[in-house]
Amino acid sequence: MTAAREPIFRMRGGSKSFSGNSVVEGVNLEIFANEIVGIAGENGAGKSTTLKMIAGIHPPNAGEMELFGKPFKPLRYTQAVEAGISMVFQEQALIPSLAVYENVFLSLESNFTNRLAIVDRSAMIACTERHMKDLGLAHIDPRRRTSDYAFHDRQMIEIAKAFALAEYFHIDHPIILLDEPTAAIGEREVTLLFDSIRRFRARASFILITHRLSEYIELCDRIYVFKDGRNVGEFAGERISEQSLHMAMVGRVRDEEYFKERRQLDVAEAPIVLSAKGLGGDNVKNVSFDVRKGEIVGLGGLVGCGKEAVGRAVVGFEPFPAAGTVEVNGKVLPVRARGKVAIANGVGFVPKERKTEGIVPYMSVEANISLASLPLVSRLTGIISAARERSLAEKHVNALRIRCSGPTQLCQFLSGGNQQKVVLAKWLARGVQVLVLDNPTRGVDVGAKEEIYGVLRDLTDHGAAILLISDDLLELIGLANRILVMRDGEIQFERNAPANDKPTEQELVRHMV
Amino acid sequence: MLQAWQERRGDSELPRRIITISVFAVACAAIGLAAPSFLTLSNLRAIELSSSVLLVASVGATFVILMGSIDLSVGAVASFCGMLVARMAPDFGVWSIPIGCLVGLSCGMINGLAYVYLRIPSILVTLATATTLSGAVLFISDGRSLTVSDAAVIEISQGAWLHVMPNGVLISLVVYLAAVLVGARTRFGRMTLALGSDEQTAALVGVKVNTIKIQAFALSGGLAGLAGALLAARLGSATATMGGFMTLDTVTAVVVGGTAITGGFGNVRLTILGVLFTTTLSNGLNTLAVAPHLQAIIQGIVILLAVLLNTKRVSAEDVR
Amino acid sequence: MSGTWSETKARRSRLRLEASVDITRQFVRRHRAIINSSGPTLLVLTMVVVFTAINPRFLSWINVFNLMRQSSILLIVATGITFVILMGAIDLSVGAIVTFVAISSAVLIRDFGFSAAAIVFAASAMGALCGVLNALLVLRLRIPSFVATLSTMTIIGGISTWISGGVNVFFRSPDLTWVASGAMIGRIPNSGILALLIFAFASFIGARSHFGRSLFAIGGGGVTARLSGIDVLRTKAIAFIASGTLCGIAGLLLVARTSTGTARMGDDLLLQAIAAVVMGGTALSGGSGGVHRTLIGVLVIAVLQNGLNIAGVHTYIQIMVTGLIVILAVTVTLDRSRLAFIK
Amino acid sequence: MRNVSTYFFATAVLLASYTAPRAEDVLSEVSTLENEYFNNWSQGAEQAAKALGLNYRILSGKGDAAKQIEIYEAQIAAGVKITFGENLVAANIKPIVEMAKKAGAVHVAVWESLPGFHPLDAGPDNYAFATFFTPDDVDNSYRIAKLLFDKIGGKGNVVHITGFPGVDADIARTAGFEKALAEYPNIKVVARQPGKWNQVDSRKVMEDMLVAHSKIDAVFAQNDSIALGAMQAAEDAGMHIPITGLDGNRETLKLVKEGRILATMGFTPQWQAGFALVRAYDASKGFKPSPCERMMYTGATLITAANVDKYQEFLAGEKLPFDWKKMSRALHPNDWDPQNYVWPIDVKKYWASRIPAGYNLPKAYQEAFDAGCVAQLTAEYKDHYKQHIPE
Repeated sequence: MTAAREPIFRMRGGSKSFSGNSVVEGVNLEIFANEIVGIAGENGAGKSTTLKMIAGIHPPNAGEMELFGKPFKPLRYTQAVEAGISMVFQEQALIPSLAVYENVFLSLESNFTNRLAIVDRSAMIACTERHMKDLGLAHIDPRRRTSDYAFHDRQMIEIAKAFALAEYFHIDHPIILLDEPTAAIGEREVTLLFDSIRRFRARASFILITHRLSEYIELCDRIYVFKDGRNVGEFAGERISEQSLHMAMVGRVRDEEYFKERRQLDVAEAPIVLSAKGLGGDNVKNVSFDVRKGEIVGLGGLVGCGKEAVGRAVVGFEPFPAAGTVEVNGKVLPVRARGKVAIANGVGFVPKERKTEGIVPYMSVEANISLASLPLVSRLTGIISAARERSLAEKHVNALRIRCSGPTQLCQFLSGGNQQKVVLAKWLARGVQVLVLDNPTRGVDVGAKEEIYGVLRDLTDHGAAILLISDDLLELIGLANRILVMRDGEIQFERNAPANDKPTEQELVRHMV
Repeated sequence: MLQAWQERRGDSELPRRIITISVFAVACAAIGLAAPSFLTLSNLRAIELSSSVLLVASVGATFVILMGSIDLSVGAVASFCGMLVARMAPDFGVWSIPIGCLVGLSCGMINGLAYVYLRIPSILVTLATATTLSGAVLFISDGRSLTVSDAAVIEISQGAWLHVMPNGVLISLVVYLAAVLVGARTRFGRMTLALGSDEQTAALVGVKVNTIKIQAFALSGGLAGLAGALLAARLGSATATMGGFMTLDTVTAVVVGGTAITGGFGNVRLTILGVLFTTTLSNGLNTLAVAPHLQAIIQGIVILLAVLLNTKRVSAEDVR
Repeated sequence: MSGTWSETKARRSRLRLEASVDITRQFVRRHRAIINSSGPTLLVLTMVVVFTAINPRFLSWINVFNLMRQSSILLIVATGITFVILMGAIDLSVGAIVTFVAISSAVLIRDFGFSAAAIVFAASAMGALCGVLNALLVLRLRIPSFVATLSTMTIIGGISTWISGGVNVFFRSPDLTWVASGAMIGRIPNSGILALLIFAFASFIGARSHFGRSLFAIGGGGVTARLSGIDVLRTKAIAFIASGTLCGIAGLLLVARTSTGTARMGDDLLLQAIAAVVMGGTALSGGSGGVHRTLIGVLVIAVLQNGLNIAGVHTYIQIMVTGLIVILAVTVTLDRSRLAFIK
Repeated sequence: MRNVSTYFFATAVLLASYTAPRAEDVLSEVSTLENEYFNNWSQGAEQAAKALGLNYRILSGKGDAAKQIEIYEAQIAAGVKITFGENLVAANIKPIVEMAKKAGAVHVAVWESLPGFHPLDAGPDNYAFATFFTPDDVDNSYRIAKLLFDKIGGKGNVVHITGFPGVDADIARTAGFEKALAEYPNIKVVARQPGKWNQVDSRKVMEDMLVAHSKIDAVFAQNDSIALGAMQAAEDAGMHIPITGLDGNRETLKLVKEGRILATMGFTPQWQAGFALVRAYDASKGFKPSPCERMMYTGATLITAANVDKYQEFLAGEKLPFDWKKMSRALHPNDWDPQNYVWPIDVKKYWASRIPAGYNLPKAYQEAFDAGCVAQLTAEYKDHYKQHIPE
């Protein structure tokens, strides 16, 4: 390998812990010039955190870094940028109400200002335009307001920004961190992105995080594999197969115990609880499926394939594809006020954005748990009985092993996993017949994950029908009785996944791309 | 065609601007028809003059509102500084005006500091400073009205260096143009917008959030001070409460100008429309000698209409 | 050997220390609400001490009742606006509504001879109506509450001037006067008792009712509330209407106390009410705080004004001090840990 | 589409609120229309205008200096030639008069004068600032204070609730109170707090005073609303103490009758407004008041239980008992009748310390004054005073 050359970036024993519990521990990285390095690992393995350490957003607690042979201790993101490291953020770092060119040079205008502190617009615009062209994004007009562009365009703007800044600071060989750049963009953009990355590797090194193993193989020279916040392996891109890479990531073949596969029920005879017919609208085309009593149906597919939209349609979370019908126990849910009706008919929903859609951070654990079932904790109508609420909360706090100082603690202060359990508890408390989950284990630590899987199995034992939407293939495979794979808004592939005959990831991935 | 123009200008708020302008035109026409004297030169001059003061104050307030904050101390600061100017005019002559502005600036800065470092909601900070200042101005004036004796100061508002318009109007226009430039072309101007739109991101990419906030309040205070000075110069006197009307009128003007009260949307350019709109309306109602209570009602309704036509609206569930 | 001894001693003390620290941390986390509200309480106590030092009669029963009487109206209004603020909106029309209801009740009694019972109903109805108007503007026309209520403030203000025709509307209604100024239990003023009852009821609603809980949910995270099956629109509407109704009652109480409908008589209440709510520790961003906290904020204001008068402080100074105290009170109250952004 | 219709709605509202001026316009601008005083004022002015065949309109700057200027600008631009009113912000008189001068209009000021700006200063032989009228507040409150002190036997604790510090009326009334106080050594003023001219605040203040001071024998309130608030507070505390006010509002008269308020001062705003209007009319019709007639006191009536009935019924009727035409010097050059006491102000004494440094009273006035115009005019107006306001 390229052992002879000196790495341009080096991290030794980088560690980061948030409020006591360590997320990344003793990570060692080396980046060489013109190299594309991948960091692979499961959700919560510490990939993003590592990038943020490098980018100075979460300065490491321990360990040192070296950039271009000089020690490198960024305390703020901007410092990292000036040193030649810039990041393309997963949750976008663009301000919608500003023009594109303004976003590109956000907080750097001072370098474009004349003596009167007047910003030299034309220079900024010209510069932005050039980079857009280089990236083959001529259709993006730097003068337009950023909010005028669709998500994937904004993503590309961020990438363009990274290159622009690098050039701007006269870094002849920047390092660009890509945190799930392909998470929400379609095939065309992905290929476009990868081509441009390959083109630009002549002048830059890249660190890539993505949720698609194939992309590591396709793009990266070397791949570091992370597990539980440590890097456990290093592979040469061209030599490794997705399978073995995945092996390395999970460190073990998929463990039936982990997903409690033995508890998976046989539902061939069970009655249909949830049935969706011909769902359509905002790029979802004619999606139909049934979920039986006690069944878990996994809904997979690349991000942007429309699986979230299907979930929204089932629970009536506006805006959702309005065409087609959704039936629960034979009752059709209307389009108007579907949300309320759905809940009234025992449909629960664990949304993707936990903090803004799942919990109310300022409210106590008990208040959050009872939020969807206020009538159940009331003696007089309309008045909450403190005692009942407390006992209900305690019951579920114990049942789900929610780690908190007590039912009165604010949800804000709980860890991601425990917050997610609170969301589940909210629906358990109400007693649901249908539960729709959208990436329930996103950003949840391994332990909590396993517990959540346990809860899902319990639910099925009690006869709930579950629609599981997830980007994590293993999760789908492990949990689901049946797996639907979507692509471009349509169901591409359906496969039964009985405990004794689970599909492989490859099998599913083949139908995704 | 309008769409095409937008495309070219890369400006998605154009329709709003057009709407505001047309409302303005229609209202003017209505009043003009109703009262022949409305469209006379002398009356237009009067409108100019009364707009000029409000314009200066509103321009400053716009930046604060763009950030999603609000400055309720505009009126009090104006009264305070106006009074100071009247006080100092005999000794400092014209220089009392810049001094007044500086005092206003520091009042604004106090607002900003308290807002940023004590982390108290701006509506409350400015409210409190307003109360304190209104006490202070009574204290220095003993509640009396004070005549501005210095001719040079009066000249600043009522004279006419260029013979087309009174100086007061001239100054306010200069301030306005400068502010438009600042709003559109300087770092500070854009950052106020950024803060109103997405504070977290702005902070992440290294915008000095606190500095911007303090600057915005300082600017608002400074311009309020200038407005107070101009008002004193215009009236030829200062009273403890003379700025009072500005506090809500600025908010109205800015909002009617199409800047979202929630921040992050709008700009300084449009504020002048809001100002002209509000002043013309009240002037028109006065020319028609409409009964005061009816005036209040009409003004309220018109604000509603203007906002209805003007502001970007969110779903009923999310509206705050 | 003494060394080792002291070491063990040191270790033991350290352990004890850690334990106590941990206990306190637990305590703080558990009783956050109490801790936060204790700030202004201390403030009030200090003020009481100071004023009593200046004039001992400050701490007399007469003055306590006096305080109750004076703060009763503000308490009701502040309670009302708390509902709106809790859900992250604001109602700038409260003052105007109070004036409006006050004047129109005066007119109703004088010209239409409404009985005490009838006027109570009418007043609450008028208040509620104003609330409905606000709700419509905010929820139907989707105008931000700040602007919507700003304009209703102007409009309602105009209407009340219109109704009164500018004149002070005098009326004689012994029963009303008794309700407002009389005392049925000992010498405790009825207005005070009434206000406290309303406040207590409202706090209970805020803390224990579905409505109150929904308010918190909406203020703390609108989407979550919606996804949990809470009827956001209905809750918001009720909040505005509740605020309006309470303002109506306050207006009636006000006019009953003066038995004169005067223009602008209630307008000052707006800013006082907002200040009181925030001083109590309810965040303007919504979702955190509580109705029960508003009382302490009201006390700060009432005690301050009453005390400054009794101490015979000059008006100008009074005005200045008030502003500073508001800042101070909010500084000690605000639970910043809950405020992501402050606008 | 909805948008468009909304504009037309707005337009409609504006047009609806429009009334075409026919007869000659006369403007009365006052600091507020939201109290009884100025409603009575408006009633008088309206009837006077009708009598003189003028088209009367009243506006209010809400005591806001800038708004007041805007109103005058708009109205004078609209061609109004006769203006009168109360200028809460005295300093505004100057710009207003300037405007009037340019437009050839006339202005009569009531209540507030601007020290250092005598009507004659508007220019020689210029009647843009026709006259200034005010009741002699120092004397009025002096008289009423004496009455109050005598009522409590010339000794005891008195609470003085002022209006809002700084306003001319407040200063003058306080001065009168002080003047009386000087003559009563045994009267002790235990507290002086502002009641902000209104009932709500004054009531709060009084309640607090009752707490702060164990023994209160009487209350001197600087206007009727304050007196009312004070009275209610006192009665709540079960006290019935003599309280006086000024203004002569209807309700106060009732209370005077019931003996719950000791006395008030009747300014008869109906007359004040009407007289000012008539004088403005005269000036615009070419009547030239003499230098001493440019600043004059107008009479007020001390109202107690004794004369309250007469005073009440005097103003009771829908039509006011004044012969407005008769007031006019232009229409009745010889047999004019002011229908109230009116006498020249000794300006030097009136402005006293408030005269700005280096200001000298106009020569014309000074000469006339030295020639004893005060006594002579007082006499002249007195014997023209035929139709009386009951005392």
